[in-house]
Amino acid sequence: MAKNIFIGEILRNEEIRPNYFLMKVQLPDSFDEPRPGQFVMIRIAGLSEPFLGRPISIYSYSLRKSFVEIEFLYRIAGKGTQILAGLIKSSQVEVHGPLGGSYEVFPEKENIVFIAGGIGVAPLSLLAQYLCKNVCLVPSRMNFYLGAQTAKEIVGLDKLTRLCYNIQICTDDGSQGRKSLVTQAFAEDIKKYDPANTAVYACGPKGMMKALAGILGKGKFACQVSLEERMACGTGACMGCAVAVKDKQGDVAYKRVCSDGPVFNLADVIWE
Amino acid sequence: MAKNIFIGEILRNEEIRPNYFLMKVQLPDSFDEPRPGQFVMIRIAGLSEPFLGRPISIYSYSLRKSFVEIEFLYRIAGKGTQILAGLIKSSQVEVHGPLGGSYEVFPEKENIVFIAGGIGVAPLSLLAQYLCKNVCLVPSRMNFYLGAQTAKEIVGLDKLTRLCYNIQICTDDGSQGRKSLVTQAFAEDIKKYDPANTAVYACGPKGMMKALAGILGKGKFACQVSLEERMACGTGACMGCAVAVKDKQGDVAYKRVCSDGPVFNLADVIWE
Amino acid sequence: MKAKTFPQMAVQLGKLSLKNPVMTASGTFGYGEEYADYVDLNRLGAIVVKGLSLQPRLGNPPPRIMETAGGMLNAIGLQNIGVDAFIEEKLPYLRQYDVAVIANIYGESYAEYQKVAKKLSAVKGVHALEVNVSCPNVKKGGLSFGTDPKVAAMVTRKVKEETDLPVIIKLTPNVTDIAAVAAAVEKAGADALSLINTLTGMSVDLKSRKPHLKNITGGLSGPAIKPVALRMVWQVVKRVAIPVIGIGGIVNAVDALEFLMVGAKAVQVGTANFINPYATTDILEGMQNYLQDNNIKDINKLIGTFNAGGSSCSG
Amino acid sequence: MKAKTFPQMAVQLGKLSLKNPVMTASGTFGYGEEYADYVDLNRLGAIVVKGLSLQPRLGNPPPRIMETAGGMLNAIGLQNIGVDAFIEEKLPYLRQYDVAVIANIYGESYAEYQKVAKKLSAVKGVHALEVNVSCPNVKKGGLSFGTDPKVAAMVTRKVKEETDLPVIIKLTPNVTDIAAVAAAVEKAGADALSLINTLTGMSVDLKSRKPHLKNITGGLSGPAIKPVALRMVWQVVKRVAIPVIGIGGIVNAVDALEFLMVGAKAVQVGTANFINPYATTDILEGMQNYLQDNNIKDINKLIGTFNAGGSSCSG
Ligand SMILES: Cc1cc2nc3c(=O)[nH]c(=O)nc-3n(C[C@H](O)[C@H](O)[C@H](O)COP(=O)(O)OP(=O)(O)OC[C@H]3O[C@@H](n4cnc5c(N)ncnc54)[C@H](O)[C@@H]3O)c2cc1C
Ligand SMILES: Cc1cc2nc3c(=O)[nH]c(=O)nc-3n(C[C@H](O)[C@H](O)[C@H](O)COP(=O)(O)OP(=O)(O)OC[C@H]3O[C@@H](n4cnc5c(N)ncnc54)[C@H](O)[C@@H]3O)c2cc1C
Ligand SMILES: Cc1cc2nc3c(=O)[nH]c(=O)nc-3n(C[C@H](O)[C@H](O)[C@H](O)COP(=O)(O)O)c2cc1C
Ligand SMILES: Cc1cc2nc3c(=O)[nH]c(=O)nc-3n(C[C@H](O)[C@H](O)[C@H](O)COP(=O)(O)O)c2cc1C
Ligand code: FES
Ligand code: FES
Repeated sequence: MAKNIFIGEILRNEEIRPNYFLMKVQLPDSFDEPRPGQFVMIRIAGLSEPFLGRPISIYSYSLRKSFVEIEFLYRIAGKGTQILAGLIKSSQVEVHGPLGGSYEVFPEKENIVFIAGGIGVAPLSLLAQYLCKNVCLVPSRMNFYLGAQTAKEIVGLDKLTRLCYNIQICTDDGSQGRKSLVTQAFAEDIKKYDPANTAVYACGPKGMMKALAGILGKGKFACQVSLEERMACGTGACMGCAVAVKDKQGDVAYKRVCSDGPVFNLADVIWE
Repeated sequence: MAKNIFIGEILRNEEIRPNYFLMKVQLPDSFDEPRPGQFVMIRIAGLSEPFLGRPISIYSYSLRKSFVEIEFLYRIAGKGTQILAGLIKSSQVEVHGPLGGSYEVFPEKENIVFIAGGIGVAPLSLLAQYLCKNVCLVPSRMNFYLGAQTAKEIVGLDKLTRLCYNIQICTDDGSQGRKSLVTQAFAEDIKKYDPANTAVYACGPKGMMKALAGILGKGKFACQVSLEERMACGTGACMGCAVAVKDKQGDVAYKRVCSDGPVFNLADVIWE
Repeated sequence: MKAKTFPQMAVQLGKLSLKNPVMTASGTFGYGEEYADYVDLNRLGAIVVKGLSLQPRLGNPPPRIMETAGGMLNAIGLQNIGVDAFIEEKLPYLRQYDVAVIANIYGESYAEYQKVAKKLSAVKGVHALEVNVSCPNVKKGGLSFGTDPKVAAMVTRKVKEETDLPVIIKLTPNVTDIAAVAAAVEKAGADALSLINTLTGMSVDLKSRKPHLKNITGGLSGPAIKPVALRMVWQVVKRVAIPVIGIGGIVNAVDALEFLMVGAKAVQVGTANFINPYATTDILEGMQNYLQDNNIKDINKLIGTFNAGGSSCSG
Repeated sequence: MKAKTFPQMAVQLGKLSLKNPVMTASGTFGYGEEYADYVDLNRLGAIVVKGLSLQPRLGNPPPRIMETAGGMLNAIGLQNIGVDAFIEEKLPYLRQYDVAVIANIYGESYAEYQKVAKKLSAVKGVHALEVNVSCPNVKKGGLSFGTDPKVAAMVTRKVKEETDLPVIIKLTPNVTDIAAVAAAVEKAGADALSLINTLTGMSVDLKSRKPHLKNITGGLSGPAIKPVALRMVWQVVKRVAIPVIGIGGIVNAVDALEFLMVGAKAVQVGTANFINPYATTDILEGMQNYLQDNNIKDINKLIGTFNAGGSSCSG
């Protein structure tokens, strides 16, 4: 029997930018080392509100002597995240995970491109961390495009600067980095990358990923994206977290973000 | 407009006996001085569970320099009180009150008799405190009969010993005080009291009060009792907290514990 | 708050003009005076009083209420002082206020409904009748009137015969097809509809093996029933042309605005009063703030703006 | 725990023998394997699999779920792999376990129900059929089969013609008189009943003015509906002689025992699995502990012991 539901203790839960929070949770060391892209369902221990857990990506993982520390980077989107944000140090949370599949890594590829919009930086940051740890000489091959509406929504940079040499920051209003959409910045660089020798990873709002799909064209670049959808079970049982993707025959099929994903090939995703 | 809903801060919430708790809450000094017998509806600030407030008697009241401290003595009876018991110091509670009517006092009467079963000591204790403060020479005239199943359920004694000279403790198993029902102990003393010159106050389980009604007979003693019933509004609007009493014509009427009570004349109460 | 930007809150329910769409739900606000210490009654859109019957009613034996997940059960059994005592003892108090008073009425026969309606129509200070055809707590009548479209239509017709006041029929959710009942009642002449009344539920005590309510079953209200209420309001609004009043689990301004968006012309606040006696005016203020923040100058501009077409895929 | 005091948990639902009364609710436990990492499937009374249709079903476009007070709405649209793929791909897995497998079936016509029933009756490893006549999410069929006693009875008869397996009819709560539907279905030959399916509800987003579910309405489940479920089980148990399976908002052992006390012979655990994947076995253990603590040697001694007579006045 899997035992992947844990009571964790909040070590830190800080508003690092208006409406953006960094939460650090201590868990027993039986919490499995997450693969990049995986997430947890988080609830407040003993509380019936929010009723369902909320899916949150694992942003970092550290194995300490006799316990594990994981971090979450999250944005207040509604009631559930609002309640999370109100938790103080030492509060207890119920953490179910790690759940879902992970990004496929290609250690042999020359270029690794990350494209993150807003809070989408969270799972990509764990991926970058993983690559640095497991693939040698990778920092110089990693190119991180990080976008947000304004400087206020640029989060996760402190960790990234320790991982990647090449970080491009874009804001819609130019308040930090370039004044451009993050997809635009990448599009301008696209010729620098050989499709056959480049792995692209993206996570962000639907609009961003849709735009990216247009830019990448018909499958020349292999691009993996993390998708989000409301979840109930997180384990593949309820069919609640469906997204439309092309199946092998090219027909529409509804796949489960929680167990078929959250990582999908961008080329397979059907946008509304 | 009345402003009698307050956010209070828990100063103390301790298990003084197995399943019995003493909670001290700090409130703004605009919280009215309660009359003995009054209660509050208490909820956990910002939480939707328990959904409804729970009625709890005011056990003590102290006006400090710029705030008020009140105490509650309560017993874990179910979900709501269980959740209350789990609150730690500094947690916030929503306190609606003081609510309800109060005991009528008769400063001129020679004997004041209190009969409390278990947690029923709470409102009677506030009454004793009130009488000590407002009626001179009263401690010697107060006779407190305090009963419970075992010594473990005898609560509130520390405060009482500072108020009354004459305290009789009874337990069903004799583990503290006399081995007898508290109503029995009173019945044995009854001849000491002149009905015309005695005020009897009682609060406790239904069985105790029913027995007392039998002992006191047909109205020779004036006896006021605090009743309990589940509540929703606490303000007289929902008709949820009904108890059957005799109306002036002697017919059955359903009165509201929250606003017609919680104090009733024992002689009027209709027991099932 | 500048007067200039203060949003227009008045709504019109047929002949009935309300200052704003926030009403109290019958049975949860007493006869008004129970909340007068908390709420300036003049600020309410309307006060719907506790259900009135021809004779005073004793109500059900206790226990009468029980908390449930996100809601509560009640089996008050329509305890009330009767229509005559209401007119004599309670109405004069309410007349002091500049607020629409809606009398919720209840009968165990067509004749009883008619008599209560007639009495209330003969006095000053009652602005509309709300006909409870749905109370699930009383064995006779109650449930049956509201669950059969034909019977519900007949009650409507009978009450309309006795009164010139606007007649609001309050529908029960304990039916297979609420829109069918709504349509029948509209055809019978109802001026407006209010929904939903409580869902019939039950709660039991494992230890004693007994029901928590002496009446065994009771009416479920509160946030737990909001999704059902919203669905029914939407179904009814699509079906009828008369104004609809939304009720069920409304505890804050967003809840209230959701009902209006879906097509209700006004809302009633029930169980929320118990957990927050200021609920009605808190909701009113919240609605005003929302309109201001979103630059909506008239509440009517929001009513019925729901776009069922389907949401764009979230997140 | 001494073997001697270990309570007897087996229950008999007509021809269907169950190790214990704890089953999974259809649609909330996948095809079993999704929870095999969490729960020893051998310990369950029965596994009811996700609703199966003749053809694979794509399901509804997202968003499909939304949280509500004390519950959730879903409009999955019965996405499933179809009865043939179930038999080929999922059933062999389930056959490895010593657990009763109940196939929940769904059709858009009598003929479809019959075909699905026939296919499942021809293979090994299916122990009973649960007929969903109540899914509110699919426009065609779904709701109407279960809301009309005559139609529900006809489905029952049609399915019975095609199978020797015990046939459980799963009732919808979205009706005026569930006991009437239950009685009709019993007369038509149903071996057992299960109830309740979800209450139809709706949730909307004020900001976008759109529904939270693409399908607009969805089925409400979870603790919020428990009082309604308990009431309906009680009403049905009083009316029929065949065994009843209680469903709705069960999240812990006390909830489950309450349904049994009221008269259900078994229970199904649904939404609770989502918030606690160990819910089924946690509930089973909790029930066993309760029986031991209260010195009840056989779970059947608790079933139907509810004393509706009225509670003694509390506190
Ligand atoms: C695999 C996965 C990983 C995620 N990782 C992160 C993360 O690391 N940090 C972070 O801040 N957020 C993350 N999210 C999104 C996060 O789950 C939602 O923001 C959260 O569930 C919203 O809950 P709420 O109660 O605050 O908002 P609600 O009140 O439930 O909704 C507010 C708004 O958010 C939308 N929404 C609700 N749930 C989701 C969801 N699961 N996905 C997308 N949109 C949703 C609603 O449609 C609504 O518009 C992730 C989602 C998934 C599926
Ligand atoms: C005016 C008043 C003053 C009170 N003062 C105190 C006090 O000072 N200290 C204290 O410990 N308790 C007091 N009570 C009782 C207290 O309100 C209940 O014990 C509490 O509401 C139970 O809530 P629960 O959720 O824990 O239990 P529940 O799960 O709701 O119920 C557990 C058991 O208690 C019974 N019960 C529930 N509510 C009440 C109620 N309001 N009155 C009586 N029985 C009830 C139920 O029927 C059930 O048998 C008072 C009650 C009233 C009406
Ligand atoms: C304690 C109580 C008493 C009620 N009494 C009545 C009544 O007398 N007449 C009536 O039509 N509805 C009555 N109702 C139903 C409410 O008016 C309302 O329709 C229902 O509670 C749903 O709204 P809510 O969820 O906001 O409470 C009562 C509800 C409660 C909780
Ligand atoms: C996500 C989800 C999917 C469901 N799918 C089905 C189904 O396919 N067939 C069916 O008969 N009931 C289905 N149901 C209803 C449940 O089996 C159950 O009757 C209902 O959820 C009430 O129980 P609960 O409150 O314990 O969840 C589904 C419920 C949920 C929440
Ligand atoms: S959340 Fe249940 S299948 Fe994905
Ligand atoms: S609790 Fe509402 S009338 Fe007493």
